[in-house]
Amino acid sequence: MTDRNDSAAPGPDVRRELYRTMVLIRSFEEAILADYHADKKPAWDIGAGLIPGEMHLSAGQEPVAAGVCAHLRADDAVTATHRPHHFALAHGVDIDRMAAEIYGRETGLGRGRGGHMHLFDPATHFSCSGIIAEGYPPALGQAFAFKHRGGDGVAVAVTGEGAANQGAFHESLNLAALWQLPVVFVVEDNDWGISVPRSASTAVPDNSVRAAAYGMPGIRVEENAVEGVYSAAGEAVERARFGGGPTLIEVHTLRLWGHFEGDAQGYRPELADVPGRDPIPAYEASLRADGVLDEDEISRIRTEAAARVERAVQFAKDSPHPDPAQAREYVFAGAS
Amino acid sequence: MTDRNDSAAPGPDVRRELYRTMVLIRSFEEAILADYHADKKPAWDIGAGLIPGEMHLSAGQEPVAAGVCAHLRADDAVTATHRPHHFALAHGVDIDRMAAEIYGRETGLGRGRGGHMHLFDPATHFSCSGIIAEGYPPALGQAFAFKHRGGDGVAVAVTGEGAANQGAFHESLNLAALWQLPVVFVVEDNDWGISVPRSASTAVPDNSVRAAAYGMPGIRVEENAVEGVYSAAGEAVERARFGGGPTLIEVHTLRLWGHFEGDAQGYRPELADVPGRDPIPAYEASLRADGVLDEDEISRIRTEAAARVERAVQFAKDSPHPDPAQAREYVFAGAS
Amino acid sequence: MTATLNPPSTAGATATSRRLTTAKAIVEAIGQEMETAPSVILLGEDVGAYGGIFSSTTGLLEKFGPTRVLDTPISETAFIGLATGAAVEGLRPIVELMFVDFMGVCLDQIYNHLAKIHFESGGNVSVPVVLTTAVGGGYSDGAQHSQCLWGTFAHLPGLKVVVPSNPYDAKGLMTAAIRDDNPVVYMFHKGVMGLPWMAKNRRSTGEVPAESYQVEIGRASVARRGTDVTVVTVSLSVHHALDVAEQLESDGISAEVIDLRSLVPLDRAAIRESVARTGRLVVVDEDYLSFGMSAEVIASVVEHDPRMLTRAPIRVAVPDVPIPYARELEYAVLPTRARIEAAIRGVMQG
Amino acid sequence: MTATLNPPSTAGATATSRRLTTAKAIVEAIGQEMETAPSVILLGEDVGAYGGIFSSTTGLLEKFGPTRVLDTPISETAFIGLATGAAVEGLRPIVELMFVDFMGVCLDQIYNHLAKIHFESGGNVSVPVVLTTAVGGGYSDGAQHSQCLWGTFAHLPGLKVVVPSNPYDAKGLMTAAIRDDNPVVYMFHKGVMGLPWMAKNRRSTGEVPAESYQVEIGRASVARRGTDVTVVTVSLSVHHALDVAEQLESDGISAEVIDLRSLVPLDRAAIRESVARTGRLVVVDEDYLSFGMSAEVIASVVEHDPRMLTRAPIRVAVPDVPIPYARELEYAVLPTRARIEAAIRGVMQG
Ligand SMILES: Cc1ncc(C[n+]2csc(CCOP(=O)(O)OP(=O)(O)O)c2C)c(N)n1
Ligand SMILES: Cc1ncc(C[n+]2csc(CCOP(=O)(O)OP(=O)(O)O)c2C)c(N)n1
Ligand SMILES: [Mg+2]
Ligand SMILES: [Mg+2]
Repeated sequence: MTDRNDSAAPGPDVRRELYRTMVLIRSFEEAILADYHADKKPAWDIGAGLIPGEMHLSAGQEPVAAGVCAHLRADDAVTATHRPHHFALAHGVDIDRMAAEIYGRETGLGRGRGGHMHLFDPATHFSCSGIIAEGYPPALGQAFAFKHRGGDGVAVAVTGEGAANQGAFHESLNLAALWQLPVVFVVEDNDWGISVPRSASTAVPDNSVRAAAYGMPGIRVEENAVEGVYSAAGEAVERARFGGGPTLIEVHTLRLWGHFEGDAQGYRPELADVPGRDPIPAYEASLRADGVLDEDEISRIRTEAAARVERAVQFAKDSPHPDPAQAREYVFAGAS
Repeated sequence: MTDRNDSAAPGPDVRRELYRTMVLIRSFEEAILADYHADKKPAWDIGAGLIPGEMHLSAGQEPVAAGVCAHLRADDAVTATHRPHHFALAHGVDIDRMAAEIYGRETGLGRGRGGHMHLFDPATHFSCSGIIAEGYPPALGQAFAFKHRGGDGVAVAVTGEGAANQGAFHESLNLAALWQLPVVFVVEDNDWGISVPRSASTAVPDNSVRAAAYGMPGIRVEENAVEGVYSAAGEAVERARFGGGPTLIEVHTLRLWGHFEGDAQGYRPELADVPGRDPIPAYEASLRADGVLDEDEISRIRTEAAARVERAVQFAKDSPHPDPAQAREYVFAGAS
Repeated sequence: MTATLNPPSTAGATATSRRLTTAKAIVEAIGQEMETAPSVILLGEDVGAYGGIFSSTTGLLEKFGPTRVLDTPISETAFIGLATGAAVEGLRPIVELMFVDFMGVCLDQIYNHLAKIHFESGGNVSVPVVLTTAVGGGYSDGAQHSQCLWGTFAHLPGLKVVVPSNPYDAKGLMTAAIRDDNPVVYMFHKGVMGLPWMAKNRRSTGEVPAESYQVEIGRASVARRGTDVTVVTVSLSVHHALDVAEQLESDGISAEVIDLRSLVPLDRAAIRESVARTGRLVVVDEDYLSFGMSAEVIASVVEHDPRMLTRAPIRVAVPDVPIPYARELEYAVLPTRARIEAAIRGVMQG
Repeated sequence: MTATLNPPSTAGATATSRRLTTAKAIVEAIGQEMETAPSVILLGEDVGAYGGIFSSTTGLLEKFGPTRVLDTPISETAFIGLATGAAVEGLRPIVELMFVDFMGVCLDQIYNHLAKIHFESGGNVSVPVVLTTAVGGGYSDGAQHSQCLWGTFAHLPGLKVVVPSNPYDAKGLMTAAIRDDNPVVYMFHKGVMGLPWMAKNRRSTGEVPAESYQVEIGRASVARRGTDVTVVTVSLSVHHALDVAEQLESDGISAEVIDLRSLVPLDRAAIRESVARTGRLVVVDEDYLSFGMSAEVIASVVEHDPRMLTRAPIRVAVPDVPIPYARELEYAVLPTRARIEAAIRGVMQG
């Protein structure tokens, strides 16, 4: 719909920062990937090991989170999906406590109660949900509260392209537009909803056209372009922050790995091409070509990210397991 | 969106038929209105009298049902809303058994189990639902079955403009467009969802623009024009019948009375103007002006309608009440 | 918890009390809390100019204006979820689901989000939302507008569930619900609201103190003392049970009536304490019979000690059938006075 | 109805039977019905090329093609409603809700439409839909992907509810469900499917006749005969209960294990018949404790005759807490073998 404003293209500092964020996310996902699979063999058991349960990793989708969250403050809100790590890290959720939650420890964001699809961080107003598109409505409420109190906070609500066919998507966009809430709706189009290709789930090739159904601006960013996301999100966040209401941004991104770990992706015809479409080497090359980063800086950024992730994982592993005797706690808050 | 095809304007026979259908509907609604209120006094009790319960009458919205159903066969399906009488009658549901259901009798369409929001007629593939927008999905299934078996049946799915903000609306339009199901989606915009004006519920002034979110044609018919509806529906039904997939039609219509009986409509500013916008006298005048109907014919049509309704109401009143001893029946069908 | 003896029309009376309908008592509680706490907002369908389809919000728009009292689109998932998110950020929303029957379009927001966020966050996030909703039948509104469904809500963890039967409790429970840091589902039966357009019910109007007060969530009340049989019930059925109990007195049957008031937490101690005295139990429940409240009440007694019951308990509930439209049929499945009386007489002979 | 004695690994064995996993038994039943009845179609998320996230539809797309096996958008309300409408027009859809936890986005279509149309139409319209759905936890999938919720479905009238625990019953109940003219909710626990990527469970594989057969909906089976205590349970907990019962034999405790198999209709006679002999009752339920199956089983006995229970019954269920993620916490709330054993020993002393 609306074309992105190229005048909002990022300068070198921002570009470096976008790269740094993407690398941190990827380092995190690779570390989780390794530990997730490490101790589930020989007969792969989803419930076994250091990190049990379903695991939806965001590798390949770093440009979306990095580009959007570059515009956010800690008092802005983000509600993410079942695939939440990239947005959590880009928005500044504490990486130690996040790792600890994924490892199911008492020091985790949810004291091990939530798990990787249920990360709640009041400090950064971050949350996520395992139910498709149902993270949108609470984001409206956060935006409502910000506006109601006269602040200029913004709420970012994320779903996948598959989720854009769920009723909650429609209801949320209508209500946000109607009440002119400071929300930015982000759709991550990674072409797949588990095994179902976009063409078999969505009647239109571009979800940004759906913005017209709510009288809000819609924009699609192609080619998993982190700077394209950055520009589009910059406009949208500013619009929301200054009373201009919601925007819908769809980003054509890439699911680098399976839907969840253990997914052999037999249904995916373009599988062989996927690694070649990894956005990080591509962005790295362009920053190198533009002289924004040199080999040293790249290596420093990578080393720092790896070290930070290692510390977080170590923190998680060193943390105590929850006490089974407290399994029934936290159902209700103490009487006020 | 698409402009209606004026070449499909109805000839005199059709125009007479449209009028006849509207008059029959109005006669029915007036009879129900009278009997509904007759025995609830002096202290108005919603549960008392010959016709108890909520009562949502369709007076003023006759043009929508008449114009759409003129194109349907008995083997086409219609799923209507909590305000279903006009569509039921226009689609040819047996008026006697329909009245009997509203009067809660054993001879009713649902043996008195359903009531006025739950009319099911296998003979005309008619049904309705008291839950906003949730009548859309079953209509998809009827359309699916028609298509799956290689027939050319069409399913019409109706909601109000308030319901167009419900999740089921979105999901249904997407799925119908994706699978190119033979459905015609009809939105009756009567400006109000109970006490909430359209402007306070819907982010866009025209729901037909929402068709673009599903890549389907959308059209809005203004001014409660029965012939406008007729033309738009003619195109849409034909498209569906011949494999062209779904269409969204919104009609700007009129809620002549309250949301339900007993609604004093204190919230409705334009209340005084409403009777003057009644579509039936207006259409009658235009048919008279065009020489399609004369005084005699009008009076004959009115008399016939009144007589037919009177017979139906009499049938209902003469019918036996359900036997309380059978209150637990019909929960499950007998083993096959 | 022990039940309080609380025939509200007397115990609740104070110098400042007036006779109010349940609906007016609810509105008064909301209004008083909105007055003291700017964080309290109210949203839902037709809660503004209309004042709530069942008069649960009358006059609040006029008093608090459209920034705090908001009519919503017919988008229950969106606006209940909005309430959840707003509560996470420190507001205290009251959100109305017009009929409980509509829960199916938005239950995910209620039971997977509103109810679970506190737990999933390890107690770090609180979600103080009051979800009000109308329940119940008896006026031929058919299978999609007459359900109670409190058993459904009470089964799902993370939600407190309150179901007042009279004006005094309605006000006190509403105040308590708004002040509670947890999600509270507040279910009002249309038949206890004292609506001018429904069959009149003398117990829907009663003494209500003008000042603000709380009724503790999770505490049953002994609506009537008795020695022969314990009738455990809730909501409109409390009225019917009291009517029947009064009438049976002259036949020498002394029925105790327990008004649970809350289903979550459930005051199991109050149930047991009464049954321990009477040895006989009738459960009256306008919700569906199986897998619901009536069984839970019985299990609460028996898992403590089956010998407390000297007779087989009797359940009076909707016999697992959708609510029929026609009056004869509907009243054949509702827990009417006649069915309650038969059950009490049955358990006395048993 | 009386329970059939049916340790399926023996009684189910015939000349033509092979050992199958529960998942394969389900697929076989669906395939056989699709072969004989062109009206049977299958739809849901990832039921096509993927073969069902829990292998409940593997190979059916290849066999029956994309006009009968349809992947849907993530639009549960739309496609479950579509199944309802298609059934009204004479098809017999099998529709999959990937996890029962997602019911909240589409419950209206299920309980207000699918379940009630037959009744509201006075029996004139039938809605033969099988709604399949995966239930259960035990593999750290968290509060939104580990629930059982059969109590919720069983509480709402108009739906039959079946919950097989083993391959033999899974096939027979699926065949019966497809042939039933009513909506049947078919709940399979991930842990009984015999999936290669979950903890192995020897009872998830068993003898299954190659030919088509039905297991009657509404009939419990006595999974194990015993004389001292009746353990009533369903689904994966049947496996655990059998394990515990076998082990307690050597301690001289003879536990009878009843596999309900269906919750609606509920085979109350089978429960009573067993408790009448043992006098002791343990109910094991992976669903939430309160207002659910465990209380209904107890009430079924007690409302018949409280003296049948010589000891207070014990419930082993999820104690009204969302399912926690961390393994230690999850296994503290699930009905584990240890908890079942403690309950049986408890009721023996009691
Ligand atoms: C309401 C609901 N339906 C189905 C699912 C199961 N499910 C989890 S992720 C997923 C695919 C989501 O696709 P998309 O929205 O494109 O996000 P992606 O996984 O590609 O990031 C599905 C169907 C769910 N979690 N919630
Ligand atoms: C899911 C749901 N929410 C709310 C209602 C209550 N309700 C019944 S009719 C109505 C208004 C509907 O407005 P609209 O769709 O415009 O139809 P109209 O009544 O104007 O014909 C509402 C809110 C309902 N029946 N279902
Ligand atoms: Mg996707
Ligand atoms: Mg309307």
